[in-house]
Amino acid sequence: MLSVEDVSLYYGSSRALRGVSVTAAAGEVTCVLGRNGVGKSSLLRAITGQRPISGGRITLEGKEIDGLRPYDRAALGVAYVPQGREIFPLLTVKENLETGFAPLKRKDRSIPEDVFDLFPVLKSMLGRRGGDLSGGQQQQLAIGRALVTRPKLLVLDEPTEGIQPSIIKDIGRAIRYLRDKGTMAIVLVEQYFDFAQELADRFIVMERGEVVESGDAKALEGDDVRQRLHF
Amino acid sequence: EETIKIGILHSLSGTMAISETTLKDAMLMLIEEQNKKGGVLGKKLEPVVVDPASNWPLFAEKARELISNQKVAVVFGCWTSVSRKSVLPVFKELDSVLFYPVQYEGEESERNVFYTGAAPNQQAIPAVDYLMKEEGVQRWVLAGTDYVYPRTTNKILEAYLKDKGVAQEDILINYTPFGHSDWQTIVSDIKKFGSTGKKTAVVSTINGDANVPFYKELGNQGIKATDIPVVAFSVGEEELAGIDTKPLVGHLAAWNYFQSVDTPDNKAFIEKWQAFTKNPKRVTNDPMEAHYIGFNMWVKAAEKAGSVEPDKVIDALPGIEQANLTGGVSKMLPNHHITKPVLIGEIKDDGQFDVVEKTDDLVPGDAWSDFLPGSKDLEADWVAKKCGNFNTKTGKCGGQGS
Amino acid sequence: MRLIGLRGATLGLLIAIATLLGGPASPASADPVDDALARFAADKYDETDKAIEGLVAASAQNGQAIFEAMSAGRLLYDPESKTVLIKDAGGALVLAKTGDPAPQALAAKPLKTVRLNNRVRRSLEAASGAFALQAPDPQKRIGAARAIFKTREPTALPAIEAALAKEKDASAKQALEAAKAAIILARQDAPEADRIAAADIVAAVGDQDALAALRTLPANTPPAVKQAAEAGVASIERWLGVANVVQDVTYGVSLGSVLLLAAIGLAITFGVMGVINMAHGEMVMIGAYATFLTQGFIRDYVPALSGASLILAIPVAFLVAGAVGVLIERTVIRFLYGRPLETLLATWGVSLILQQAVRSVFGPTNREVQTPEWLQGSVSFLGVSLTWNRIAIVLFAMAVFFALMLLLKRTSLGLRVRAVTQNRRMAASMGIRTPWVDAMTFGLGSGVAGIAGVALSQIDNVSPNLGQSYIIDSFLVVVFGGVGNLWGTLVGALSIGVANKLLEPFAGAVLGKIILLVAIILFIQKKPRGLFALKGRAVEA
Amino acid sequence: MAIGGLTTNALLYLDNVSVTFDGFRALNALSLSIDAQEMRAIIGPNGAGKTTMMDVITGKTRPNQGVAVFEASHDLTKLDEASIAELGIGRKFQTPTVFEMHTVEDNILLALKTDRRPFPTLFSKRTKAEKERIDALLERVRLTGSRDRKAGELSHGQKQWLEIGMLLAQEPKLLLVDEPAAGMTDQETADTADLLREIAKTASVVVVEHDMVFVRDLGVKVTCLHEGSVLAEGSLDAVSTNERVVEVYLGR
Amino acid sequence: MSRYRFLDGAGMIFLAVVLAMAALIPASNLLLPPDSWLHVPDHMVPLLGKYLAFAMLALALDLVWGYCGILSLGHGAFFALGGYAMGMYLMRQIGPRGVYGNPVLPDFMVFLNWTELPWFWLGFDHFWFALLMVVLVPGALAFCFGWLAFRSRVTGVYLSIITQALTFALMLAFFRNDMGFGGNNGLTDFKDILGFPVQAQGTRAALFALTAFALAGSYLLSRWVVTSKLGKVVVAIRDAESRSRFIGYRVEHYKLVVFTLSAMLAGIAGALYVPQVGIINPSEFAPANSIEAVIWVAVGGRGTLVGAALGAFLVNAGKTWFTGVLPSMWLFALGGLFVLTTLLLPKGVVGLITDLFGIRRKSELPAPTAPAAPAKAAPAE
Ligand SMILES: Nc1ncnc2c1ncn2[C@@H]1O[C@H](COP(=O)(O)OP(=O)(O)OP(=O)(O)O)[C@@H](O)[C@H]1O
Ligand SMILES: Nc1ncnc2c1ncn2[C@@H]1O[C@H](COP(=O)(O)OP(=O)(O)OP(=O)(O)O)[C@@H](O)[C@H]1O
Ligand SMILES: NC(N)=O
Ligand SMILES: [Mg+2]
Ligand SMILES: [Mg+2]
Repeated sequence: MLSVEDVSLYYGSSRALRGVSVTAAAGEVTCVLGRNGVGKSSLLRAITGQRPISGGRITLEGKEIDGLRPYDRAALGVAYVPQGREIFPLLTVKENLETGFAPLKRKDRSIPEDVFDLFPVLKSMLGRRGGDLSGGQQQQLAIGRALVTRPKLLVLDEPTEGIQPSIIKDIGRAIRYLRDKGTMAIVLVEQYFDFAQELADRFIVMERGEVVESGDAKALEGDDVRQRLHF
Repeated sequence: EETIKIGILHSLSGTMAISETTLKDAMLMLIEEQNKKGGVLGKKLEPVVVDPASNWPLFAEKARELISNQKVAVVFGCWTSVSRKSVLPVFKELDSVLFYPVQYEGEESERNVFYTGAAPNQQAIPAVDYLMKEEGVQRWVLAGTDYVYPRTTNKILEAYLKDKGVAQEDILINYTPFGHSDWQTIVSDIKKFGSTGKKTAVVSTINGDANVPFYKELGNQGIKATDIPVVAFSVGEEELAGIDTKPLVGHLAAWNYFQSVDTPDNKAFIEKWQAFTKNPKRVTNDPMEAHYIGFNMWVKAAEKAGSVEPDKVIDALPGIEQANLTGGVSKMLPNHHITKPVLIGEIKDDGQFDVVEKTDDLVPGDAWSDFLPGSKDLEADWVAKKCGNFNTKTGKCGGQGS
Repeated sequence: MRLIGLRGATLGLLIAIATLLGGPASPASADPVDDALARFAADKYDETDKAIEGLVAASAQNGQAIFEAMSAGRLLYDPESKTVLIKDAGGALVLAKTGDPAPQALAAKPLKTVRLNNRVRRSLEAASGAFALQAPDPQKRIGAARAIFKTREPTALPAIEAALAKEKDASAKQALEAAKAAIILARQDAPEADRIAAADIVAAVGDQDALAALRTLPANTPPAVKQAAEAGVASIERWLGVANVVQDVTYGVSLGSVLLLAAIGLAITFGVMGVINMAHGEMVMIGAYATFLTQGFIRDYVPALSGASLILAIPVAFLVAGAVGVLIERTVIRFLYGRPLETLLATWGVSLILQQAVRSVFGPTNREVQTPEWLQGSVSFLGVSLTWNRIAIVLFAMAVFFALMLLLKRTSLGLRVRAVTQNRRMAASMGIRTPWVDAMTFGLGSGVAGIAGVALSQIDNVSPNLGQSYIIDSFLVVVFGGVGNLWGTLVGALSIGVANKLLEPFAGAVLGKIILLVAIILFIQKKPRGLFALKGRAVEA
Repeated sequence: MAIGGLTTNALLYLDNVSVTFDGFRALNALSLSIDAQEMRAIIGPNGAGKTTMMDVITGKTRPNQGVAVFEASHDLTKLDEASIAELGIGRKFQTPTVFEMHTVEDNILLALKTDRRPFPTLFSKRTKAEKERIDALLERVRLTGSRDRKAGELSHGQKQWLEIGMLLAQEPKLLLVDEPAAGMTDQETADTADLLREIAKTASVVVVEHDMVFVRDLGVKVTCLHEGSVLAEGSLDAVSTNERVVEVYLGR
Repeated sequence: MSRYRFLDGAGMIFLAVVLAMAALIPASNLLLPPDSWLHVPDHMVPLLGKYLAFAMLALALDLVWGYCGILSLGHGAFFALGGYAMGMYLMRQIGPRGVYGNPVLPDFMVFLNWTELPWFWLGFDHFWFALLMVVLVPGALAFCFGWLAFRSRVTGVYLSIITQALTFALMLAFFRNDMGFGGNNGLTDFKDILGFPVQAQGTRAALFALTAFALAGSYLLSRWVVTSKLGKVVVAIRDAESRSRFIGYRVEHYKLVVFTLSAMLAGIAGALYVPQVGIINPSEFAPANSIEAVIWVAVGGRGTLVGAALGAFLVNAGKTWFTGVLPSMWLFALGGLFVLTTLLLPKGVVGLITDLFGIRRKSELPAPTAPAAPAKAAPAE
């Protein structure tokens, strides 16, 4: 589904990604692991088009997307749950969800019931302004909002950050549910190792803007990867 | 080839561009005409145009640039009084000549300035006389923009009206800011003031931009000239070009020139102007005539003095005569003001004025008003007394001081 | 004195009317009419005045037509033969006296128009006005009665009474009664009781003219009448005190609507998008010039639509200003998102360029935008008079406001606009085509500013400086109301308008405005984020 | 000392605090007391009011009712943010907020405990002691290598660390730490717990966290908030076996 | 303290240029023969002096805007107040040389029939008093206004717009003839300053040199402030106001200090401006003037001090030049300049210069760096 090949990315003159390659397949969760500041979010920014890349290739279902604008990528089925949630603060919860209608055909413009099944709190707060929600509520909204676009590729940046344990479990269930539908590829950046381990089908570990290890879920069981994440 | 440079100091941008740009064009036309006649003293004239941008300190700066940098022989320019005040010290310091073409508040006479617009006694007082005599006006609204020209003019008029026995309660004075655009309250106040049964008129010294919304409100609130006539001192053909004048027919203006005056000179002037601007509908107005007179006087003075040197021209100018466009001959007086006819016109529905009264003789411009306590003893005479503020009481030059 | 002349004219007129009322006029001898007509050719206002008087006195058969032609500037004379002619609406020349077609020879001569001045115009009005007491249209009769109420001309009494006797229409009857009362009130020889009753009737009219009638009684009026008049004055003044407040508030709403119209486009480009749009005023100006051009085009090519030209100018102004807005957004503003302060610099530059562009193309002077017939004049209710164009502006401002409100709150475009302005990057990732939304939003704000230009062309100068005179007020309104809140803009505009008009009567226009500005500065201390501040952590986020 | 009729030895005492936003009760008659040198962990569902509570303590939000007393003598509900900070209450926000245009080093410098008035600040010179302290703090939060970078260029987690460093620099008596472990790796989380325990030797600490491993690591008394008031309080084991806590917070 | 040097390269160059101007321009104007190509013509001296006064205003504005984040759209008011204080002194120096020859009352008072000098004109015949007022009046107004606004936490555009309302209200007030400041005409026709004729070339040269020194002095003062720890606090406030509060800084006090200082500098600039241009009138309070000052700062480079001064100089020199050579087109040139500056020079002229000459701050990154590569894709920003 998604293939990232040899991608580099700069902030001014500082290089955040150096020849990173990763792939994600439909019906699988690909986990990106790594310590703070190694470039995990930068990789997702490259995939979603929030930041231009300076080298390499990104393709989605064989189609090159690295030259496309974020909204064109969204139209092709890329949905993004950013780190820091980035809720539209003055829009109500309902309106936040409805922003996901933009890339959809008119007939598809409804909020899938899944969203409210996964995050019932959203249903009870439809009329409240997004910015007024608590941190965890916003995180749920951000995931819900991404799902409204019916993505083919769901990109999540630390979605458990600031979320209460029961809902982390719910999110885990949600991700598994989405994966099991088999149509969606999921890229998950996660620091919370146990959570990642539970969900990942495949993973990469990053260090200083490079992929230093990758493999499938089994490899996570050893202490190897855990070690890499320590100082 | 050596030329004589003429400075043109009129705002081409900013709030005053609306009035002053025309004067710049008029000067260009006059200079072109003169060059066709062979120039002055055998030299061609070369206009130097700058844009002081309706910015008063910039006027002074540009004046300095024209005189010291461009070495112009004479400057034609300014519209607002504050712009004139701003450039005055420059003209005095650098000893050059300014022709100022706009009606103003008086209370000034400078050696380096020649005032070709009307002083209050050449505009305001005759207008009030007309209204009293012809329309039997007994109650007066003096409405003006809050600056020195309306303030002074109204002070003079107030004194004059009281002199004529008008009671204080029959005078309403009202000031508004520049560019005032919401006239509802004031127009309705005027209406109230005028509904006591005594014939009421408005004397308007409202300036520039504020006039259009004022007249529109007047028209819409149904104040017709037959009910409460408005006589204006700052509204000419140019200003009316922006208004639908049908509801305003009969309101008045007092000037020293109207485009509609039917004389051969005026006809020729209008034709030349419309040809020059390539616009058969382009109107003429009073300050343009003032520049016409001023420019021709300067040409004559230069020829008389045989030089364009300011000192010589300044000395040569008093006494110079120039036919104006309305059929008389204006003369430069020793006080650097000129004699002018006073015309009262009523607005017609085509945006022109119908002259309803014209003074028989030309009225000499009075630099110092006889109706203000501070200046009634003052007199300007740059020929005999070489003084702009001679005190006839003390017999000394230098204002009221002893 | 002129006043006497005037009286004379009216007097003669009324005698004529009395004759008219008395029965069929006796066939007039040719002489007085010829006499009168000849005076027109003297080209002196005094003589013209007398001519009118003479025509009325002689009940000239063609009088009404002559007067009409005269006020329309279609009464001509031949200076040589002193023949007076009427040029009828079709341009054909007829003899004034008879209405017969004029001989060819006369038509070829250099004819002059009979000139009018205010005094002559007044006589003319009185002359045609007196005829109006008999007019078939009751509105005209009411107008004539009102005029007499105003002048309180005693000689008009018989005519009034005659008219009253025949009058069927209730409101016309009332107007005639009032006019009659006004005359009787001032009459020394009327019985005291009648005069007291008259004072009550006059007082019931309750306007400025009534006040004048009650106040200007002759010196030797009996005390009882005086008392009644004074009571009337007091009651009117009490009412007028209330009416004054009503008037000030009404004017305030009207001023507020102008401010609202001027500000509402800015509420989008600045309030919603965050662009410190110094070129907003120029968008208003472009709208006004678009109106001017539309009117000119319609006048020249489809004169049939002239009455509707202002309405047609609305879409034109919207599209023109909107297109300029889109152009500015695409070429300048789009590079500046996230750098709001820099938009100030760039749009200031754009504003200078637009001003000069308009000045270069249309010249620096005012352009005339006409007020259509149906927007001219004013209505009076309860002693407050409001002009039609102001009423139209109030309604128009409200319509624009609510349409915009609906657009932003109820359509998907509105949602996208708000999403983009709150978080452009995230909006893009949600699939919103941000460049398109930006261009549309800025275009919308500019287009609405252009529409404001259509309205402002009705009350202000159409000149290159038009925009400059509204920009400061517009920002003040948007900020005072609370940035990003359309309701705030509405309430802000109206409250500034009303406060301004309530202050103006006793502080004057200049001081009133100063007080208002200081009040706004102090008010912002209480509400540092405007009248309708958004609250909560959503805002701080 | 008594404020609002209370007598207490607690460093921080909240009594009957309620906060309402447009009719929604974010805090509902919340009462809580923190002793000097106590560390307290606060847990509770998203939206329980944990952050709002911190807002009340730091003067950002004014409660509709109730009092918040610090050191038995200061009513925090009457003071503004700066005065509260001056009293010795420091805060780390849920989403990291640092001075993005300043360097990492200057961020710490600005947070150092010094005279905060404008004129002393204008004339202040950096002392040797200050310099050493900055070095030590940077070392502690592992940002020595980034000391000259602009804080805005840091990654999310690095900003978290920087903010903790700034908090330490203030030497507060009471630290309010909102989700310090969010976005950190397990190792970093453990490290943070160590740091907080160390701080708690000299100051009081209130930590909000959803990471139960971390909370267990801290080994302190736990308060669970729910719908704006205290649902359960005690050791983590006790609280985490509470039926209601499991139901609304931990999940099964 | 290595990274914030009190004077950086640009600052040194700036000071050197300003001080050189202070010495060379008067010298060249007074000493060299007019036909020498090095001679600075008479009319250039007050013109350059005006630019320097504007540069000082821009400097003051940059202090509050660039460093404190307060976008004042009313700084012209402080400039004008300083100017009026100086103008009042100059008016009093006219003495009996006015057109009415009244030894006490300025002409405009005689002409409105005033008989007595209003109380607020008292004392202005003393130079030291006027000088004090030049600083105190703008300072006091800024202090009162700022005290209200900052205490109430009025920020952002709300603050900008009320500063604009302030200057607008002052403009209307000074327009009123009843206020006693000469109405629309303002104060003009000055004769002497400290006994020297204002129109004398020597006085002009001295005023110019004084302005240059004042500019250099204000630059040093501003530079000292922004490089101090207070400067850092102020920048912190600009970028994260509420965060600063939670650390314990009284934001309102800091803003007040900087705002008042800036207003005083603006006042001094106004006082130096007036004798050189020869008029002060209410249009100096016009909101557009204050906006223009903001634009000078933006053109030169906000938050750089040197840039602000440079911007003021460049824009005004451009204006002088354009209004002379392109009298009916110059707005296109100036407007275009503003648009292009914003688009092409986001950091202003100073940003361009530092970029060109590589005077940029070194950026130390933990990861090895490579030269910036061109972006392959250009997503929406
Ligand atoms: N806007 C930016 N400007 C400059 N440098 C940046 C920017 N954003 C990130 N960086 C730098 O790029 C590197 C990678 O950052 P990134 O945000 O991708 O890290 P991360 O792996 O997501 O870290 P974390 O787990 O803390 O979120 C870091 O060194 C960071 O300091
Ligand atoms: N300004 C506001 N308007 C309306 N509701 C608000 C406002 N501020 C907070 N709330 C609501 O108050 C509740 C408490 O929020 P708070 O941020 O304190 O929760 P929290 O316990 O910190 O949650 P989290 O663990 O998710 O950070 C939430 O439901 C939130 O939506
Ligand atoms: N002199 C004038 N009209 O200002
Ligand atoms: Mg990250
Ligand atoms: Mg929280």
